[in-house]
Amino acid sequence: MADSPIMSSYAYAIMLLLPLSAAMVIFQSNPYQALVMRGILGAIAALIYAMMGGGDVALTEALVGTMLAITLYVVAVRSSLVMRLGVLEGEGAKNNLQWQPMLDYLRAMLKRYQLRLELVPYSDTQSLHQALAAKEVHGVCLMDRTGPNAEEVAPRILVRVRRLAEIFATELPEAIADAKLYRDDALVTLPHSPTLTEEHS
Amino acid sequence: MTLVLIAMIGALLIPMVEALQDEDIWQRMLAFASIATKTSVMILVIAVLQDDWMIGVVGVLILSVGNAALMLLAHIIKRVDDAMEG
Amino acid sequence: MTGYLNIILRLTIWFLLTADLSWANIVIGVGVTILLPRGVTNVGLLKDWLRTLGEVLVAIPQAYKEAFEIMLYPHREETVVLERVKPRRTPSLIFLDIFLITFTPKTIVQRYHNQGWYEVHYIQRRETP
Amino acid sequence: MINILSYTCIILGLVFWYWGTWPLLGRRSVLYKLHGLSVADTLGSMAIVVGLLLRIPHEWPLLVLALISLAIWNTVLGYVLAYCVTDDVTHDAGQEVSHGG
Repeated sequence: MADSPIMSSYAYAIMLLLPLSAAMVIFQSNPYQALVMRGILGAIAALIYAMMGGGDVALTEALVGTMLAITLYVVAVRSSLVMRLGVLEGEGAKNNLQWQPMLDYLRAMLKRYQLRLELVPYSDTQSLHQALAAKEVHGVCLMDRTGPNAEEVAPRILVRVRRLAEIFATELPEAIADAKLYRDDALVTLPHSPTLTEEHS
Repeated sequence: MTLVLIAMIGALLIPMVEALQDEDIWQRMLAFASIATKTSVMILVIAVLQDDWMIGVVGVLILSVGNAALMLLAHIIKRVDDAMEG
Repeated sequence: MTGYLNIILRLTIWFLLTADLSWANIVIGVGVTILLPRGVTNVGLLKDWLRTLGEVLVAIPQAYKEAFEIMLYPHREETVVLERVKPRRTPSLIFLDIFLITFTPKTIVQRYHNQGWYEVHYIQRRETP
Repeated sequence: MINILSYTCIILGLVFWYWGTWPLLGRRSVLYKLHGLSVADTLGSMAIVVGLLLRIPHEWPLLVLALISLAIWNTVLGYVLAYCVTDDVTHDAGQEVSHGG
């Protein structure tokens, strides 16, 4: 095909678009933006393949490379990039001053890591702990009363994923919530979470 | 006809630049939709130019089924946006 | 009624795609058309269907006319207008209505409310008088 | 004669393409750009395909299919994008209401 008339100047112009769009895919940090870019890359790749005479390759690129791959990726990204946080339902847990600012802060913090926060309500503390032990949620949020005054609560977040615990430990101020790593085998004491043995009492 | 194709490449560059410069995901989806249509029509023009109708069939097929992923992507991005905002 | 339309649509796509009127191709096309699953749809009025299909044909030159209008005179104002859905519309007829409104360049349906309202986004030359 | 007509259609389509795609670079809302894309991608592409159809009339079935899918897909895509961009807010009574029919 190299010396055929179709390989004229404009063919090179179109071919320059391919590395450009590929670079656009690579330099995206947000997975959804990268998927949009992947679609653009697929469309341009199909155009180039068809221009070079490879109709079958172009069709495969459009149907499998763009349509099927984007569908599968979007399902995978949507179901994996999420943090499920178990919370107590009912007015007692949410009706305090710290609830909404804490949620906003958590959402903003997780958004920087391209994660989204999903709240899973549970009826009481017992089922909350069971859900954490059964790995139904990635973390739970407990509201501890510090004193008899109902307004005074100290939110305590237990996460079972080590990476999330590291993020929380470095970026979550103590004033908003107290974050700890939760382990199944309570015998292993972690140096930076001395109170985790109390969670099984 | 070659001039037509070169003009089409110029039109294709506009949404590419838009996708490069704009950070908003919906503007990028618009650029994607525009690029998808434009490339399929360009495949059709190339098929006529080269007189190779196999490529034309490919272009029509891409045109008629290729946009499904775009719609799915749009819906999922909307759902995720709603979930992010709470 | 819509069941037949469904089959006719599929057969049209098949024959346009293959461009082959041989006996074997017809048998394959009819077989695939009948075998493909189809949802249960409501039966609309034949008169409404014919009128809407006629409107689709009229919409094409009208769309080009509106395209020239917005090219010659810049339309910079954007407004959102609620429009009422005509009575006795089946879901497929509502789809055709939305298609018609969105096809013309000056109007795009944003949202369909279940109480029978479209939310239509217009562009105009100036503020509404 | 047919050739001139075909070139007229294609050039008209190209003019539509440029005119409708150019607003993409601006800072208008997504919906405003969607109107331009409706001109460019639906009507302009349809004009180009009609121009091609005039050049090679013997391949009419596929090109007619291309016309139909262009019209349907781009229109539905415009609706889906407009639906996804706008939030579901209930409009207040100050909204102007016209009874279409």
